[in-house]
Amino acid sequence: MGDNNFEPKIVAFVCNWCTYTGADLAGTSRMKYQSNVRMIRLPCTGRIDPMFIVKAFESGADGVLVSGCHPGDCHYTAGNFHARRRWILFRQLLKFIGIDESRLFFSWVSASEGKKWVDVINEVTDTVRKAGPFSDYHRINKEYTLNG
Amino acid sequence: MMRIGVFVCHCGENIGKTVDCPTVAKEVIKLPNVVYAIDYKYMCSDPGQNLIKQAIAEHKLNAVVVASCSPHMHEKTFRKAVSAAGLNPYMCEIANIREQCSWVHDNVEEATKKAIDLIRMTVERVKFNFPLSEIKVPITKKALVIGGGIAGIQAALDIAGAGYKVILVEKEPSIGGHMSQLSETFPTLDCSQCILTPRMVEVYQHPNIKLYTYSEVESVDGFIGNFKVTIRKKARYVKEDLCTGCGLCTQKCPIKRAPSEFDEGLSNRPAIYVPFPQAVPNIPVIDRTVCTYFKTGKCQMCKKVCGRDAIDFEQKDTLITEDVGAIIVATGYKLYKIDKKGPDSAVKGYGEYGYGKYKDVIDGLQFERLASASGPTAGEILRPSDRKQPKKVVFIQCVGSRDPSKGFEYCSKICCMYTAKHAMLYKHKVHDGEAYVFYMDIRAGGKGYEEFVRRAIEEDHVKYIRGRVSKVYEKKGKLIVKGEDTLAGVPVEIEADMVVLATAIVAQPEAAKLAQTLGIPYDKYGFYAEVHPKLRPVESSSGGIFLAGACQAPRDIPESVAMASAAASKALILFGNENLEREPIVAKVNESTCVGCFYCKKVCAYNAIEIKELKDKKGNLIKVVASVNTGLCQGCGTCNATCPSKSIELIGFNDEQIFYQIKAL
Amino acid sequence: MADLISIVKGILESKKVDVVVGYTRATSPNRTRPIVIRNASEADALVIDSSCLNNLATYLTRKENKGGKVGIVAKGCDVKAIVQLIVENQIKRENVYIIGVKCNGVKKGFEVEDSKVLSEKCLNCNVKTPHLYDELVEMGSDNLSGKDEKAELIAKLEAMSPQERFAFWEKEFEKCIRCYACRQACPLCYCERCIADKSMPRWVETSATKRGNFAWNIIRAFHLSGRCIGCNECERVCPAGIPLSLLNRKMAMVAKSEFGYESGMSLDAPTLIGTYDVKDKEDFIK
Amino acid sequence: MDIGYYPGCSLTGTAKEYDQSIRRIFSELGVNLIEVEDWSCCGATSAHATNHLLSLALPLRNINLAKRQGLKELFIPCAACYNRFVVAQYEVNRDASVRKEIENILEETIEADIRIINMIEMFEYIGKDAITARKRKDLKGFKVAAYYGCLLLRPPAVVKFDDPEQPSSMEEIIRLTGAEPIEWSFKTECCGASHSITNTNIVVTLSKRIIDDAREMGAEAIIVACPMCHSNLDMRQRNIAKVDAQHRNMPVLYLSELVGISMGLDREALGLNLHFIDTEPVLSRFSTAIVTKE
Repeated sequence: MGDNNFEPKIVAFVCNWCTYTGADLAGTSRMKYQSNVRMIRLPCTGRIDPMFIVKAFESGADGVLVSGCHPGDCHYTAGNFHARRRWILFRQLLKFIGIDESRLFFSWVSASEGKKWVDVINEVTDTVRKAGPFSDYHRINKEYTLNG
Repeated sequence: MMRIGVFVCHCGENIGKTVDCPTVAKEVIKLPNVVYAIDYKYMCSDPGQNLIKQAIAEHKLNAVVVASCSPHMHEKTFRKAVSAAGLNPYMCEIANIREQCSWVHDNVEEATKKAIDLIRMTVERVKFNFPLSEIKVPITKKALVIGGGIAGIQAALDIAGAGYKVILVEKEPSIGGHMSQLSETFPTLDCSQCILTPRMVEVYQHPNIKLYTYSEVESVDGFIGNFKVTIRKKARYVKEDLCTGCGLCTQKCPIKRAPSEFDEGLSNRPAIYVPFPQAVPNIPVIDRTVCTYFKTGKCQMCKKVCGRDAIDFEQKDTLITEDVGAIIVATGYKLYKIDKKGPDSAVKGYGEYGYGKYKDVIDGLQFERLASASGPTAGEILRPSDRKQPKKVVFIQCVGSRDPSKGFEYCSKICCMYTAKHAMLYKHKVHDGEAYVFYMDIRAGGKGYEEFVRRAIEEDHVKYIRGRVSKVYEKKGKLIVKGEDTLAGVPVEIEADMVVLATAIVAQPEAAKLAQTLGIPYDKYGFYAEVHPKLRPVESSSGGIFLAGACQAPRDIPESVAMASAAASKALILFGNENLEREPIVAKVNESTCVGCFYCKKVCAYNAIEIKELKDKKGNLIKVVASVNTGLCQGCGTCNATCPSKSIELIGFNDEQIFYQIKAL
Repeated sequence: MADLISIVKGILESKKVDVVVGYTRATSPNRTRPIVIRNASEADALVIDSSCLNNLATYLTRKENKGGKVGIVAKGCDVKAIVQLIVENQIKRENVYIIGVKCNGVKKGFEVEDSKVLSEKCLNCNVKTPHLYDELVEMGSDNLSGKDEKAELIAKLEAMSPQERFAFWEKEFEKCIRCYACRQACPLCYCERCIADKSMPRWVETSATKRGNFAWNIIRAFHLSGRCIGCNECERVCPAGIPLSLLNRKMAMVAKSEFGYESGMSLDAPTLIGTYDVKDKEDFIK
Repeated sequence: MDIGYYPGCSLTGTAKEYDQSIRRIFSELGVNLIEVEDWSCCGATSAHATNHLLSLALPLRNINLAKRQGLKELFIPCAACYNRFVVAQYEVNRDASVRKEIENILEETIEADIRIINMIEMFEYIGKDAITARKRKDLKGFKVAAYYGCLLLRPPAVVKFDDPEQPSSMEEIIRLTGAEPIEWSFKTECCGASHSITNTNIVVTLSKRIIDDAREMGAEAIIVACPMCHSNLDMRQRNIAKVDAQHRNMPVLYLSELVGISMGLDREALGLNLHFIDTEPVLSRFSTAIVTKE
């Protein structure tokens, strides 16, 4: 898709206890990954509101990653279970509206999975880069409607 | 009007090498409301912190962003510094430009751009921070210790000795754990039971320790300082208050041939039994899976002979709740059982050693029982198949350990030492016997450990062969051990009379389930995870839950005891405070917009959402709304994300903070 | 089976309820409109036939009704809304007197001319006899029939590329004038302050920009996921003609296929959001 | 029941009796074996040691042929062929780049989702009841050693068949015939097949150990499900006798032959006359009876 110099803008919403710590571990271990992702730290995946994802696209994101503790490992017992159920629904809704798997990603990355975090980031970045700028959303971010 | 200062740390070369910090400072000062920005070599150093303090005073800053290492590293440090300068500590936020920027990127331009982005996002966020103060929660000064092995015993005695109450829960009928099964201990060869049983008795008699044996932790609610624990006390079918431990019932029980757990199946026990003579408490338990009465409804021999009428076939499991402030997990380990792996077992290897197929192939704990004076052979080394003295014994190390293809990747740590001990004990008891040890490496790090192994080799003439065994099979009454001597580079075959496998130390089969009950992380093998491998080795990442012994990783006795005392001291540090200060990251309800659908209550794992009735002055009900019990709320924010009208928000991570952080993307 | 009017008179006279919400003939003979009956003497105005389209459950959460006991004329689909409202603590079972209607389907839209087209919401109805009621009345049959065009459209949309789907919705959402009639008509949009009206922060842009319209329609559909009972009132009242039921139906299909869940069916069943199963499907999570 | 059949080269030569007995018993059991048309070498002999891609391309070519014939299962009695086929399937399903390379070689897309069935699985697949129902002779008292060799069980992660160190599935089939499998230690020991031609001495040593242990543990015959095992154990006994004067002959039977005998089938029809080691001494007590289906 078009622009060869395209560098995607990606936001990651992550939980403090597993994925954020896992990402710290990747750093402590001096692993390298692509620099496109901007992290937003939340206490728990349970805190990640679907509105965050919509807002990220409104703010020009080309892709969004949501990541937390593996099932059973939630620091708050069950936050990720509630989050997972929410995502199952929300993801299908967005897909139906035309925001598909090349824009929205989910992962479980534990505090010890620095390497997995690196792999996830690179995979997500590559996928979004390949999908190109999210021009559909970028366009609606700018345009007024006939009524607006 | 928000006046924000941004402090960009070079962290020496750590950030400075990849992120152009002076440029970052020059760029971020252009951001709205940023009135001061500076870069400095080490922001966490005293001069660095002073820089922040001075800037707060000079530039009348009312919010601070420190761009440095992970908030998990120095958020506390910088918030303290900000606080010392008179600002509310929660007006300080960290932009992580080290672990998640400079360390993971090579390109200076990209890393610098990312650092500026991260700071901009944090600046936007901090504009919506507001002063917060810590929440004080009272502490229940009582500890729960899970597991009555040597680690649990030590932890319980330490805490009880400091004057606090302890609840000790053990799932077996007696405390003592694996240590009570051991014959002698390395490297001193002192008798395991001789040093352990006095401790067990001390636990039993200690006024501060309440002991629940044959019991398991069913559920845990609450949080550090205020746990509510439910314990399932399994039916023993013996009334503990009436039983005197005379042992008549166990003698008269007609069932004699149930395999003894304590002797690792090398001897039999009755259906009503005390696991071993020194058991604490010395109260029997009925194994209903073999008891004739439970199977056929007839017998009741034990009941007939009991002079105290202590047998109660109708006894049911009971649930007991206890309030505690700290929990010490000391649930220990199991040995990898080659013959008893389930279909979903991650590990399938080592069928070629014939364990479970040949009676004279045994594991380390079985050898301990053979060598133990209280064991089935009264300490004589007699092999299980024909009770003859084996003249040639082969010990195989690393059965399952250090083997990513067929077993576990990790080292089980204690096997080198106990195998040396086994070989030594064997040689001490069978003077004309030959002992062979197949090993990969000898790992004898520890006080007196290397000397101990040398003694086995040099004084007791145990033959160490460096190499792996490929197969054990039976031929003409001998166990043929086929292996390789990698130092000599030749295949070896030994005709042995008995083979002892140093099978891997594995986590308890129920370890993951208990971890989920407690809400503590564990690794892929089921061992519990410590917060920091070096600096916080006995703390789990859940506040108030500490780890001791082999539930965390393979551990020997001195290490388990040291961990137990360390965990106990962590609990005691907690008990040294009247109140616990908690981060004020809790949910808050907007009562004017809440419609009381209580989806927040449904998703709350801590029962922190309560139902509140709003009434007018005359006492008429206006409406029913949600209300947060800040003592229970742990600040996960799941309620916030669930609430359709956003009438409940998580302080510290509220909608505005995140909204503007995203918007600044 | 008792007669509707005598039931209403009875419960008003015996003070079982304070008011009754029902249907009455509108100016056009082929239409009905909601009516609130306070006195037994007014009950003669009530009618029940296949033009009783509205889901009256939406009136149960009106402020002026709170605390009082309300009688309501409710078709099976409307009862689903009532059940959902009870489950979500918005009304109490003992405060609502359900006059259930054995329904053979209602007409599609309000036509001036007499129509025989069955409403889409009735095509797959599984509650022709309501699953919860205090009294039951019968509606009679008009032999209506209809075609499930929306199901076809959903399948068509699913077969499209994401870009085509996006374009489809962009065109539809563009029509939105943000009048919030959909919200007003929805029996389950009972929030006192909708997220769309929250200003700190403003998650949903208020003016009818494309961005704001997307955000509003996404969040509306999400907040109804696992809750919408499929009365299609939102779509019926939309002055711009946006096919909102497509989104609601798609999400109901997801709830059914992923969790075997159907909203509004039981007073005891756990809600979809707010509970979880450790075995919830996670094949999309890396 | 229709099932795809890939005999492989051994079954047309040295292991003719294996093919013969298989065709005979399965026709008796009502199974229609549909031979893969235009099948070619699977690469078991040398390809897998010399050219990795060729060793995958060969079985995959045959799988594609079978798929084209509309076959959903493919029964491969030769353990070596079986091993190559499952390894090839495993490799292309694991690694998309390998799949691509092979597709380039074959100039066609690979559909590797056919189910590969070995000899023992084949009996399990048609059902133990079917075998019992056809039993005419109870081989009670016939003590045999089930020998698996290496290729049926290894590598365990790929073949995913039985316990690689303590297998027991062949014994279960043997028990259906009434014969009594003995417990022994060399079920999975190497017979030296790869060195059969190049270094026969090794084969003699290794095969001797296997035969000796079977005899010591009371076996009258060894049962195999692999042409390689059979040729080594059966053919090399003459060489063993040269180095060991005490050696006594040990008949080696294919599992299919054993089942055929229990069905009362003609021994020549089963190919028992083609063995190096006479089977009559152990089988004569189960008197011949010819049952013809036609």
